Amino acid sequence: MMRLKKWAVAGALGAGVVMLWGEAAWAQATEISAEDVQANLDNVFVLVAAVLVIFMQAGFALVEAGLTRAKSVANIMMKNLMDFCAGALAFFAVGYAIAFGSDVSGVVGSSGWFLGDGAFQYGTLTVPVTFIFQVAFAATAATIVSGAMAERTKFRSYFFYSIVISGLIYPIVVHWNWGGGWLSTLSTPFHDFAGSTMVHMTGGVAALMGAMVLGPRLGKYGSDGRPRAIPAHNIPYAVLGTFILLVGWYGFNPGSELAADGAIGGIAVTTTLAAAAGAIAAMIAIWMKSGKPDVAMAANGMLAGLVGITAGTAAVSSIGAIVIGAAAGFIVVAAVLFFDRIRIDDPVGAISVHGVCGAFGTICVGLFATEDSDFWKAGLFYGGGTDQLVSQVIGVAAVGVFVAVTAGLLFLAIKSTVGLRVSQEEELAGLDVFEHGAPGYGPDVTPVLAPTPITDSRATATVPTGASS
Amino acid sequence: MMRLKKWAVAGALGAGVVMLWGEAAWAQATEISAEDVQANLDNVFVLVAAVLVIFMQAGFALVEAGLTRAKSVANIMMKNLMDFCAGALAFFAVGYAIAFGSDVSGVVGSSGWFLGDGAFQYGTLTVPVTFIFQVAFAATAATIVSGAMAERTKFRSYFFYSIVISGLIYPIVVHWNWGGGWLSTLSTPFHDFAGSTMVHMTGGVAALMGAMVLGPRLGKYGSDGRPRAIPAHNIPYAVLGTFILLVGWYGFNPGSELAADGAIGGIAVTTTLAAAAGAIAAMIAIWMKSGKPDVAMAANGMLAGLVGITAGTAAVSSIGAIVIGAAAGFIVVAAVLFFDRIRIDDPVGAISVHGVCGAFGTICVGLFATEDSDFWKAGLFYGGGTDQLVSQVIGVAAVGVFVAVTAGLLFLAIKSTVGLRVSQEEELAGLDVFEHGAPGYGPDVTPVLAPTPITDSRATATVPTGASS
Amino acid sequence: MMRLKKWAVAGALGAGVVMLWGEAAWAQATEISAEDVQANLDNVFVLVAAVLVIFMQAGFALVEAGLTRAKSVANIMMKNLMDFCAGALAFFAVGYAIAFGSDVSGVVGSSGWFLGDGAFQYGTLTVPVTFIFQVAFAATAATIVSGAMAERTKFRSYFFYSIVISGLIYPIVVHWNWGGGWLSTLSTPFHDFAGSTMVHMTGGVAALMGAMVLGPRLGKYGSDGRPRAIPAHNIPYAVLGTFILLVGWYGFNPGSELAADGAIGGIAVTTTLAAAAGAIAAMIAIWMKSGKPDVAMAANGMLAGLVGITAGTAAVSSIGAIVIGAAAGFIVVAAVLFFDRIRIDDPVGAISVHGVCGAFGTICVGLFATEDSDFWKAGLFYGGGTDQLVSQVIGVAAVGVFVAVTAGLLFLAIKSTVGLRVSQEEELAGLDVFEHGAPGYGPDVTPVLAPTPITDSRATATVPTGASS
Amino acid sequence: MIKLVTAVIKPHMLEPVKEGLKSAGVQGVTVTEVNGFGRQGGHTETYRGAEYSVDLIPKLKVEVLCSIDDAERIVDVMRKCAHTGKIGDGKVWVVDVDRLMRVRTGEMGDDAV
Amino acid sequence: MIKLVTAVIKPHMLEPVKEGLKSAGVQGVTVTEVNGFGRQGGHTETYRGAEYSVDLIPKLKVEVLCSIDDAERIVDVMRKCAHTGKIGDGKVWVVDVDRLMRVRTGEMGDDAV
Amino acid sequence: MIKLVTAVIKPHMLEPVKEGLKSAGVQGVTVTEVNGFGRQGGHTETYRGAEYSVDLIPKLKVEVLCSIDDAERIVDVMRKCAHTGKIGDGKVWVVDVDRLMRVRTGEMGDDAV
Ligand SMILES: Nc1ncnc2c1ncn2[C@@H]1O[C@H](COP(=O)(O)OP(=O)(O)O)[C@@H](O)[C@H]1O
Ligand SMILES: Nc1ncnc2c1ncn2[C@@H]1O[C@H](COP(=O)(O)OP(=O)(O)O)[C@@H](O)[C@H]1O
Ligand SMILES: Nc1ncnc2c1ncn2[C@@H]1O[C@H](COP(=O)(O)OP(=O)(O)O)[C@@H](O)[C@H]1O
Repeated sequence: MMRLKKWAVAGALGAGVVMLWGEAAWAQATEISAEDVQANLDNVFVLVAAVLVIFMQAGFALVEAGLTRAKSVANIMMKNLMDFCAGALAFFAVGYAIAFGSDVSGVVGSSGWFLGDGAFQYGTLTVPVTFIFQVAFAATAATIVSGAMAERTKFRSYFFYSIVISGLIYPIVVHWNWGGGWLSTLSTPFHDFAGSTMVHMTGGVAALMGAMVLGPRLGKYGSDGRPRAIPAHNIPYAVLGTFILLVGWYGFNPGSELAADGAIGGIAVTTTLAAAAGAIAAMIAIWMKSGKPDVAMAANGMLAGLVGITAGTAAVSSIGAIVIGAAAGFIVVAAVLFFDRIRIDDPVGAISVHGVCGAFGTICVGLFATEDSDFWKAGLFYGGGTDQLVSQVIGVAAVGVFVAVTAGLLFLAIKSTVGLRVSQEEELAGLDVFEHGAPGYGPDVTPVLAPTPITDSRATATVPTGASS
Repeated sequence: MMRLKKWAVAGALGAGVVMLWGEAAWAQATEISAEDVQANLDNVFVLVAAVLVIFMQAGFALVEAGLTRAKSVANIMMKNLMDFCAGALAFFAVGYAIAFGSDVSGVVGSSGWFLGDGAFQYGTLTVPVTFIFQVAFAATAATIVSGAMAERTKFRSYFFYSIVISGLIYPIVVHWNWGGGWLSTLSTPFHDFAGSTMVHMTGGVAALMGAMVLGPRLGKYGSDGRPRAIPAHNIPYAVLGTFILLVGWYGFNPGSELAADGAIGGIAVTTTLAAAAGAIAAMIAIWMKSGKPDVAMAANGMLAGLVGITAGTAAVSSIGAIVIGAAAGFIVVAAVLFFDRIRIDDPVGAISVHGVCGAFGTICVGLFATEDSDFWKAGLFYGGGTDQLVSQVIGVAAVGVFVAVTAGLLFLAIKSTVGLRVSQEEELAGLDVFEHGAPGYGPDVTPVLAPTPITDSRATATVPTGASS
Repeated sequence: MMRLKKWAVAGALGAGVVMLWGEAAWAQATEISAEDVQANLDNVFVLVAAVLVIFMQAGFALVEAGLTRAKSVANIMMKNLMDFCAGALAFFAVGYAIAFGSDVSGVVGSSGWFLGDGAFQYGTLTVPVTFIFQVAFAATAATIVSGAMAERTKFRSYFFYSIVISGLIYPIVVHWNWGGGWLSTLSTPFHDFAGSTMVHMTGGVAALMGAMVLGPRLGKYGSDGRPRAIPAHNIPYAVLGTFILLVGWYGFNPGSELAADGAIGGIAVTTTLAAAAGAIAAMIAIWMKSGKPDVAMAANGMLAGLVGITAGTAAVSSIGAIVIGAAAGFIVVAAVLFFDRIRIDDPVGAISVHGVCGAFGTICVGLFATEDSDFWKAGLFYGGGTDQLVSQVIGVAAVGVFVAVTAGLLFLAIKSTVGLRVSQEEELAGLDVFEHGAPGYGPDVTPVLAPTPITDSRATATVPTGASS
Repeated sequence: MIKLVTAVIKPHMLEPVKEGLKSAGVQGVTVTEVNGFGRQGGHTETYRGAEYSVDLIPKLKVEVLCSIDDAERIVDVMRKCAHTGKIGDGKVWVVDVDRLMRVRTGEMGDDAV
Repeated sequence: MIKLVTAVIKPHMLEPVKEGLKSAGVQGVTVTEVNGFGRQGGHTETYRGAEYSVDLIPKLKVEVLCSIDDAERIVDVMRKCAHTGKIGDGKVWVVDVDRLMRVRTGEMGDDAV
Repeated sequence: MIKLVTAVIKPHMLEPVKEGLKSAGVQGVTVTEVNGFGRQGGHTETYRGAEYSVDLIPKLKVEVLCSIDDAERIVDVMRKCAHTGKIGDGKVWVVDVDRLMRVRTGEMGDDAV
């Protein structure tokens, strides 16, 4: 924001920074070419998309906070805050190198540690813009888990898990496909445009393992073993969070084009239609099941539609998007009820939304892709045979197994060392006071009376000296 | 997000998708021209603007939730969620074709059903980008109504209304002007840059009809017929929603330029100044009236300023914007008090903000437009005579009558079939439990004690098997 | 949003508006050059960045509302709303001219009043886009103060302060550096890329003066003089606000490049890493101090990291950013505890976050800048000697003293005329009812029963005539 | 001697009860939000497809301290003003008060009412 | 004659107490959210580095109006069902009720229970 | 014999009252958020230009079970500690308790206090 008289100097600045980042190919000269401008545009577009994806952190935090209980609300906000922070540093330090560094046997990457030498750069994007988009994705994968483990997990254990998934598990999965690993070199390469599997199913499967290792919340199952409703404490948070996630998804999907080209509009359209169809389908499904259009389920349905379209967003038609979204909306309702019944307590439906619909959406590419392209083959329903479908199933299965095993071992290891779950007393009282020192809602909001300070208990009526006006 | 070595391939991908959308004019070749890049930039800009407009859904939801009561808060969030979903699908299926399809007698469009053949495309924008911006507008028009009908409308009836306005009423209005219909072919064409009339007044008039057909909330009027205050349950939601709407308006107004050209900055400035002036004017007005700077009114004032500037945002000067915004701020306070007095119960002020200020702002183009352009004539106050003013009045009147009649008939039809209003018992108890099954705030937030599950009532103390750590 | 067949016409429109704004250099012709497109891209980028910065208003409002008590929540939302409105109009009228107008003795600017003749324009940006970005910054500086003065300041006095800082104090400070004043013409010019000093420390020092002149809240200090905790009323608001501020910072820092060039990605990366490091460091610091990872402190820590990196975001390396962010995270905890101890009551930590970390971050440029550039010299730790460091200290000291004196005098003047602080009775009851007429949370949320209207007290059971369906 | 008349009523009957008490010359009332469980039963809610029963229903408790002579009349007022005739209308009961004092003045007994 | 049995209990013991009362034939209960201060002591919270003690602990007050014959039994039920054996379990006490009326019907005394 | 001393006080006087009771040797208190209507009157609020009166003012109800010998002293403590001298200070009253039991131990009467 320096006052400059000549634009060319800003160009020089750009060039300087570019060289700092080890790349000078598109440096701006005084004579600027259309290619240079397109490159700048690509970078701006992907940076804005990354910001939208980062905004999704707020959406996740609100959905999870809204659908759980007031007594642990500060804890869940903190977990979402720290997911992003721990995720960003871990992905910067090692995750990015593992995901996108030079390939070792198709399994892991191995260059660009700490964004240093050999750090990956995509197309016209600079290294830092490539990184910022990817780090936003890593934080998303991590944050999915916190909802499923809500209201009963030790904060320090969660924090540790969060570092490992962002720095290790997620990067390996990403390497297999986007990082040039074995899934991308199948004869018909696995196709997951924006991460139905890479991001969402990875998060969802880790969430499943976490919820299983933890066990259900106290009081979630009666002595007869049947599930009990533990109602949401704040539906407005949950719906606001869902809207924010919808908005963020316009960074998530169109941004994954990684260039400001003609495809981004179509991607935004399939994203919109699937979201809408998902919410409506889930609303109808739960309406039929329990006689009322449940709000939390409808919100889950929108997210299910979005997760479902994420893999095929660039490959399917508008009608295909609606069908995928609607199916995901139905599936998420069935999945939520199913996990409830088999005693896996997922307070926010993360396993169903991200895990189940992530897998479903990925497989849908093999069914609904409209025609062959450089990146995918036409799907079964469009006469393309089963080539793509088989690759999709392989990818889903491989990632599912890998994440289930690694995340499962991680949670078991934590459980048998520092412990994963808080004490019964703490869980009954809520995590906020025990884990973080104070409740998430003050004494003037929840029905607890005003606290007494340790130091002095008669001060309420004391008037400070400066208090006149 | 595939790993590619050559940018040209991404270009090819863009081209592929473009062809899918039936347009190849600006497809990227390896040799890219400045025109191509500008086209890409236009598309990116309008897509980002569309995302901001979609974010407004969250703003509307929060303003409406905040200004009504806690006992129906889940219902109002759900209505806003479903507005968007139903609106998107209805507008995709038929609305876009009616609004922008090939013109029939200046009254309706008739091509591009389901975004198929003959779907409209604007300037350098692709079909999907043109659509995504328009669908965001359609959802906005629909969602305005929910606030005025809050706390007493059957959900299923509202859902049905929502489909009709997004799919039919709003598209017809849009066709008249933006779709190339009769308002755009007047000798001095009607000018409504970003939708003071098309979007806001349409929503506001439908809101008026809805509130009239419904009647006021129980207890809103005393036995003496005088209005009673029913205070907002959450001012922070209302102000947060207002800020989100302000942010969204930077997509709404500058985005309506539909190209990334030199006009967007000036539009953003008039938008900002009108918003600020509107809030301050409304604050002063209510301060004079009731002795206190009411927060909900100041927030309404900012929205009034924004609605007011929307028609003339590209045509008026900075000072003009401040005058229009301030006037709208005063008008909204008078209008809210007026509708209250004549027994039309609009809990959030939607009729006043969107209906009254929408009409006012549209007419202001005929007064404040600074000079002739290709799209408008200078206004009365700038020596341009009454040509533009007359066209503005014609447009406002025509849209007002059309929407009043069609929306009025729609609500009456719903009322006399499935019914529009919930039962007294339900209204007293709040809509959340009756309409959606559970309250919007959980038992740990509102002063109701913990619920007992149907299946088993002794489970509170039961510890699930997995509960150790 | 007019239906046009030819893109060239939109270009002409752009040109028209450009001329209105007194600049035609980059007007679009039918033949468009790469330079023209780059200029359009720069304008789009900076406009989007400005929108993100404006969104920060919502973030500030939520952080401040969350960390204070429920009984004054409407007041704090209103202050944030009006900050923006008063700030926008004051900065438009005189602030922009003082900050960026033609220089008078290196101290103030003097042209472009009301965005008229001689209004500043930067690089390829149009006047309005330059302005909109700057006005967003001015509103930010103003809004920082409201948190420190929360729960005890008269609304009308605050409103008056808000006009003066946006219209006068902040613009003068800005002129010294970004406006081409004396700080920018030192032999080694002072460097504050995006405003650690200009925006944040200015706000933070004004907050300090406000909090000092006001005195602490009733009950904040016991009769033994030791501070008492007054817990936050809503941690979810505070964390949501922090996420929104994080998102807004991607406009604040990268946008300050004021061009869509290759530097923006690197800036986004240092911003991200410092934010993450700040949150984690503050969490660790408070964990060590009080045995628990306090959520409000961790959120403050993220903001501290962001404020800290803002000056050097383009000049430091990734590792430098992490070190600066982490140090800011530690510092903010120490500073919060320090101000608490010396009886300066800052309910949200604004002085520590913005004042202390703003100064710290500015000085860090003189330590961590990696190499010489056109805008800064390498820092002490990178072998650049103390040249830059000395300039940084001079800038911090000069701005600190200037703001302390002017803001201090302003608050004292207000105190001795209309008064700055509300009455004891009002403070105990909360500001919402006394200052704004009604509570921020309705009777159905806080434990107060339903109110009786003045006009009639038996109406609850009255059914309005239109109430059947 | 002093009596304490307590009523548990439906929340939306507070206005009529307050009016009734005022007309009967009562100058002070203390109101508490309570939850009642009784013949009225509760209702069923559903959340994410699971049913649960809410058997505690919001009620208000209205307490009036009065002199022994007024107690009967106040019970009557409660009865009339809180009455809807539908199940769940609540109870009114009277308890003897040993001593009563007004904090502000220290007045005792009937003077403190 | 009518008695009012009042218990202050731990919030999570409400379910067992409700069940116990139902089994004992009690048809109506009024529950209030209260805060208790007692031997149990409170706990310390920390906010932004400052400690403060919370010495009021959430409890529930359960009130049952019953005929004199049932009072003993109800006290017993409370005792058994609210019992955890840990400090803070609360109190049960009984007060004489002078008069009792059901608002809906005007029934008095035992009929009104 | 046991007495129940009940006070309705201004919310911000809870701290002094608690301190006073502690000094007087009281070991347990139950506090309830209530709303009072009395001579103090309410106040007027305005929302979107319409006035409405709020005549229920937040108060706290403080209940202390004590032995008959302590009752007088506790009433006195309430009186002194809750006193501001301004209207709305509230009431203190005493009711006889028939039986008292500590849930944890089953102790009765004075032992249960
Ligand atoms: N035995 C009782 N003890 C205490 N409170 C009772 C008792 N019976 C009823 N109540 C209170 O009175 C309310 C209304 O009682 P209910 O049995 O539902 O209706 P009704 O009084 O019309 O027969 C209950 O919700 C409860 O608060
Ligand atoms: N003297 C008393 N008067 C009123 N309430 C009391 C009294 N003593 C205890 N209580 C209530 O009973 C609850 C439990 O008492 P406490 O002394 O903590 O444990 P315990 O009853 O197990 O000894 C307290 O929180 C308070 O609500
Ligand atoms: N007759 C009464 N019965 C029950 N509560 C009362 C009665 N009179 C007063 N109160 C309670 O005492 C509070 C203070 O009483 P008020 O008449 O306002 O002041 P004061 O006690 O100073 O004359 C009231 O808000 C109410 O809660």
